Amino acid sequence: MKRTGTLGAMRCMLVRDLTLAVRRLSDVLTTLFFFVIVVSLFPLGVGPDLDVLRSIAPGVVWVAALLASMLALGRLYSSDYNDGTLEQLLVAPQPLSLLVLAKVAAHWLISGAPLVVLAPLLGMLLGMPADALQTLCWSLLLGTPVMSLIGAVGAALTLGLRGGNVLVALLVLPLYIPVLIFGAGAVEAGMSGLGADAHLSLLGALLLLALCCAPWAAAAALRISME
Amino acid sequence: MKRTGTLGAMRCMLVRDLTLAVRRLSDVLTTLFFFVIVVSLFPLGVGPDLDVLRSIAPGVVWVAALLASMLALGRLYSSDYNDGTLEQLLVAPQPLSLLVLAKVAAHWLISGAPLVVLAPLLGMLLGMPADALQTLCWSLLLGTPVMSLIGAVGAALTLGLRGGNVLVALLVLPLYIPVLIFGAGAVEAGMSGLGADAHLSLLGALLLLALCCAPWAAAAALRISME
Amino acid sequence: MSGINWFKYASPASFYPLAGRLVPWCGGITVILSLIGLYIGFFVAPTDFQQGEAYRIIFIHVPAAWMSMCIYVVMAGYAALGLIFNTRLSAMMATSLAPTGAMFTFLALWTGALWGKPMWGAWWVWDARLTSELILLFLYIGFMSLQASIDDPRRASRASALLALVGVVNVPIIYFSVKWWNTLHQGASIRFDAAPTMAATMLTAMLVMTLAFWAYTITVVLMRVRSEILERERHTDWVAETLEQGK
Amino acid sequence: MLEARDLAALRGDRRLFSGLDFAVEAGDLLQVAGHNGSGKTTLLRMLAGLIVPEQGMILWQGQPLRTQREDYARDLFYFGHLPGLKDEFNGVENLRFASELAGTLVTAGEAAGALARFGLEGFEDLPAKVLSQGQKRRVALARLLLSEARLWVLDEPFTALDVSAIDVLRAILQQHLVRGGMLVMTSHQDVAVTHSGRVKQLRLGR
Amino acid sequence: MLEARDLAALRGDRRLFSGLDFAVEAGDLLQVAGHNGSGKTTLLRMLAGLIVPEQGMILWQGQPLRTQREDYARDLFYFGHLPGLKDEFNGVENLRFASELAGTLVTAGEAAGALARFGLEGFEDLPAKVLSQGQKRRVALARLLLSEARLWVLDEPFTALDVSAIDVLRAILQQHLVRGGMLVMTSHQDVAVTHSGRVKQLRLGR
Ligand code: HEM
Ligand SMILES: Nc1ncnc2c1ncn2[C@@H]1O[C@H](COP(=O)(O)OP(=O)(O)OP(=O)(O)O)[C@@H](O)[C@H]1O
Ligand SMILES: Nc1ncnc2c1ncn2[C@@H]1O[C@H](COP(=O)(O)OP(=O)(O)OP(=O)(O)O)[C@@H](O)[C@H]1O
Ligand SMILES: [Mg+2]
Ligand SMILES: [Mg+2]
Repeated sequence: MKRTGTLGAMRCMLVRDLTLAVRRLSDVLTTLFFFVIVVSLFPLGVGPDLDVLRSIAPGVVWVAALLASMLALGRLYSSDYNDGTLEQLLVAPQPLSLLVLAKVAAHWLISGAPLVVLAPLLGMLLGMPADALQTLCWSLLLGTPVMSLIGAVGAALTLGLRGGNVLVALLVLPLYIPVLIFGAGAVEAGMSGLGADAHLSLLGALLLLALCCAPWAAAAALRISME
Repeated sequence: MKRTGTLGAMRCMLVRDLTLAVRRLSDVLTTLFFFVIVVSLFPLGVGPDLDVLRSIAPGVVWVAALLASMLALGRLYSSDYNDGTLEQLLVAPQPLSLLVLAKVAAHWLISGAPLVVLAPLLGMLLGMPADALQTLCWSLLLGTPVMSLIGAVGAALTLGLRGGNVLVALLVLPLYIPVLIFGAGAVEAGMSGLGADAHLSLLGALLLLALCCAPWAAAAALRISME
Repeated sequence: MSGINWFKYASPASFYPLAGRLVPWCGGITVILSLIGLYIGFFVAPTDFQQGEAYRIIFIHVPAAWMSMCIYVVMAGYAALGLIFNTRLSAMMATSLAPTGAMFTFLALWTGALWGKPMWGAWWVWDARLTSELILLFLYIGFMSLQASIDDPRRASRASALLALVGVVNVPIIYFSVKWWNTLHQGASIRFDAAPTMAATMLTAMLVMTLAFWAYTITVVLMRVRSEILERERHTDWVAETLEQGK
Repeated sequence: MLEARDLAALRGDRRLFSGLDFAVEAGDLLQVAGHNGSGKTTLLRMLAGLIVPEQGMILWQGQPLRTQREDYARDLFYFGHLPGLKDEFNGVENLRFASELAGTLVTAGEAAGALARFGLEGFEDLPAKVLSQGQKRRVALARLLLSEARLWVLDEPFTALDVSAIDVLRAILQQHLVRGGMLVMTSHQDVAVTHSGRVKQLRLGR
Repeated sequence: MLEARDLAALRGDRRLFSGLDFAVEAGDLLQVAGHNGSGKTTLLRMLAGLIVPEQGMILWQGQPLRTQREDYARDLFYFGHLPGLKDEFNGVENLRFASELAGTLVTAGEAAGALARFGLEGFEDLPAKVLSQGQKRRVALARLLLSEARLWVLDEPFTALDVSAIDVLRAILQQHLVRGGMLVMTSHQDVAVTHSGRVKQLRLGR
């Protein structure tokens, strides 16, 4: 039997979560379907006027992506918590924050990346022009990992609480708002001829900030929640 | 010790769930806040132009109410399922469908009724005129119970499945769409001077239909899920 | 080491009586300062040539808006102390600050809305500053509901402390929102790098009101922290003794 | 009388048991034994009507279960792996709500009495959430004292109980049998519930 | 060596225990006893570093726990009430992932061997979801065979096991002690783990 180091454990965590996702494929698909359905609810609720739709499209796609990735948060730790694996992670000899980082990476690959891929299609249906679609992709590519990272903290804080999935929404949404503003802002700026670069680089800065702070905060939150 | 009948058990169920809600008050409040937050995300994503906002307001409020009541579904059976109470309900000597009906009633009082009360306020912030606010209230008053009832079936079917809360969205959202169309349609018809009555009476018919079928279907779904 | 031993007051047992002695003083200061501030604001300050009398709402609105942000920072500071040094008192301070902070946030929103109607013709516009202030309210509410939904007080205060720290990023966003986006809302007129642009009496009234709000905050928070201490330390001997004496 | 005729359970590809025949009469204890995974829980859930048998049938008073679900439910007390307590309710509230939903109205005094019998005086006011594993099971088992069901189906009732609680439970089970109740149970712990000789053993597995 | 000095636990208003002092040395078994709700689980979770003690401290090799969390974790095997299995994984996968996250690389063969030792041949390919309560615990306990930790902290390891599994587990625990390992455990079942005489008893509660 061989000892493994931190990197090995992180890799193992990633592989494990991705394998689990493959076994529970319906989970991955449902986040996507949720995204599609929310976007397609809007024409139903707002009416089919394409000009109105085009003008609200960036906002709608972004809000839908935000809600979808928030909903997916419920699955980040809950199964590990319920079956006792999380307790085992806390007593594991690796830095918890790095394990959490690996977990979040897997979670983003499962629930964030598909959104980025699917968003242009939905944007197209709402009548967005081609170059705006590209900006949309970029903004989501930078924005969804930030949301996963922030969400990891919120989900850790509400772990095991009744009504956790609504509470997590309350905690996490206010922190998502800057992401939403810059993200939807980038697309709108692009559509109205102003450059989207300023917004995108702000999003990038948010991503860096979240990468540095969130795993650490999430690990601390997990220790508090499991006490 | 005295025997109780079906009505007694239904009353007991209602009282029990409402008492629980009072103990977990934060649950009730969080559904509400979720509703508020989702509505306030839109101006952020779409931009502050009040004319645009007013025109999409009925759709936005309705979509937000729909999402909030869908999220709340997660709590309908989950705690009873996890702690074994649901198993006990299945072996109880009362018709399961009526117990479920009582449960749904409690759930609506907790998570649907507050939405109805709060919706006019949000509509006002989005610039809706006063009589449209009234129609909004009526449409939600008829629509939210339908959503709770339909949701009870969906939640029962996905009980105990991993990723249940996303799966339930997938099952339930398509069924919510008629409610959304008639609900938001009623408000829009009211705002554009056409009468909202036709839409409202369709909503009423949906409510009756759901009242007759949903408890029975939910009970059957519960028996299947618990096998 | 000479002088006051500050660490002594970091223990709930010695802070409790100290807080008890401070409360009446701070309460008195609150009353006096608000009377002065309101007097200057409503009777001394001149009528604005553009906005008429309605502008006087500024004497509540601006101090309340300032307080809403300051209290959040102070609360996060206490939360950090509690989290890092595991001091019980700091956690209780953070808990007691939250409702007051939320109250001021609400006050700023409400007075702003009242003011917006005559000024912009709408109760509410979705501009960056207003929205970020709304987010601040949500952060306070999130803080309080997280705390309310955890039963174990120790876990509750540690979890919400972490949340408060994460939420601090929002404060600069509120403050700079007027700079970053051009919006309807007025920019900062009091800045550290430029002379104030408003009349001296207005400025005085606003500053006095701010001080009054601070005094109010301290009073209420001390009162709240006292009951918090009693509640969380009820199993200790000194609380039992204090309660005996109080009877 | 509870009867099983030619009962079989299939789980996945695995035939857990088949051709099971037994009858439990008033005053009888049916002790279901077997190694881990031999199908004890599956059998008990079938008897409670939670699983529909693959083959064979279960009769209550000579009638098949599915024709009389509600009457049967009135006579049945089923206790599975989960205690069925609400975290937010204290012991008394938990007992009262659970009993009322199961069809019996119980006063606060009766509930407190039942808890006391299980050694939980002083814990009545604590929400179930803060109770230890064993205390939770005690609260759940206290429902036995408030039940008028004739057939008790208990899946490992002694789990997590300490010695004194096991004694209390054994006495309650004995009393139920003496009064002419029926009892079907499993247990990996070797607890002699009764010496009356009306004990039937059912061994599942190889 | 594991040492506790003046340890106290407070839960709500209730003082579960206080002034607890003990030391566990190589080859020692510390058996924590006490009635339901006396604080055994709480103590074990403290020893695992999951709960920060209200008062007092825990030392490992003479150093306080919090200064050496990761080194201590390498020496610790903690087994709580929950088995920590993924429903979707089969036994071998569960064992391999769990061990690797705990810092030991395990081959499929080794994992299958450990399962076989616990009498689970033929069940290796079943997802944990379909296993019975006892089988799940067997899979989880098989991790003991793959662990190189010196200190084992086990909370009611015998729960839900049938007689043959109890024998296997007892043998494994004995071997661990003979090899100089340390063991802290609770159990309501009366299982004599070792006769070496190096057994310390710790009674919590009145
Ligand atoms: C609900 C609506 C409103 C909200 C949430 C709000 C929020 C705020 C906040 C957070 C500040 C403090 C910012 C700082 O110190 O830089 C502030 C200051 C101020 N607000 Fe508002 N406000 C609202 C409506 C209004 C309206 C309608 C007016 C008048 C047209 C107004 C005029 C001012 C002024 C003059 C200041 C002082 C700026 C300074 O001197 O620094 N506000 N407001
Ligand atoms: N889908 C399936 N495929 C194969 N086997 C299955 C499936 N579902 C359940 N099983 C088997 O059915 C059995 C379940 O038995 P049950 O839970 O009734 O056991 P038990 O006698 O109560 O055991 P224990 O003493 O551990 O509680 C297990 O052996 C399990 O492997
Ligand atoms: N918030 C609280 N208020 C009051 N008492 C509490 C609180 N939280 C926990 N307790 C008490 O702490 C004890 C928990 O003990 P623990 O789970 O460690 O018991 P145990 O010895 O493992 O019992 P068992 O044998 O039943 O597993 C219980 O008596 C419980 O009532
Ligand atoms: Mg079983
Ligand atoms: Mg225990």
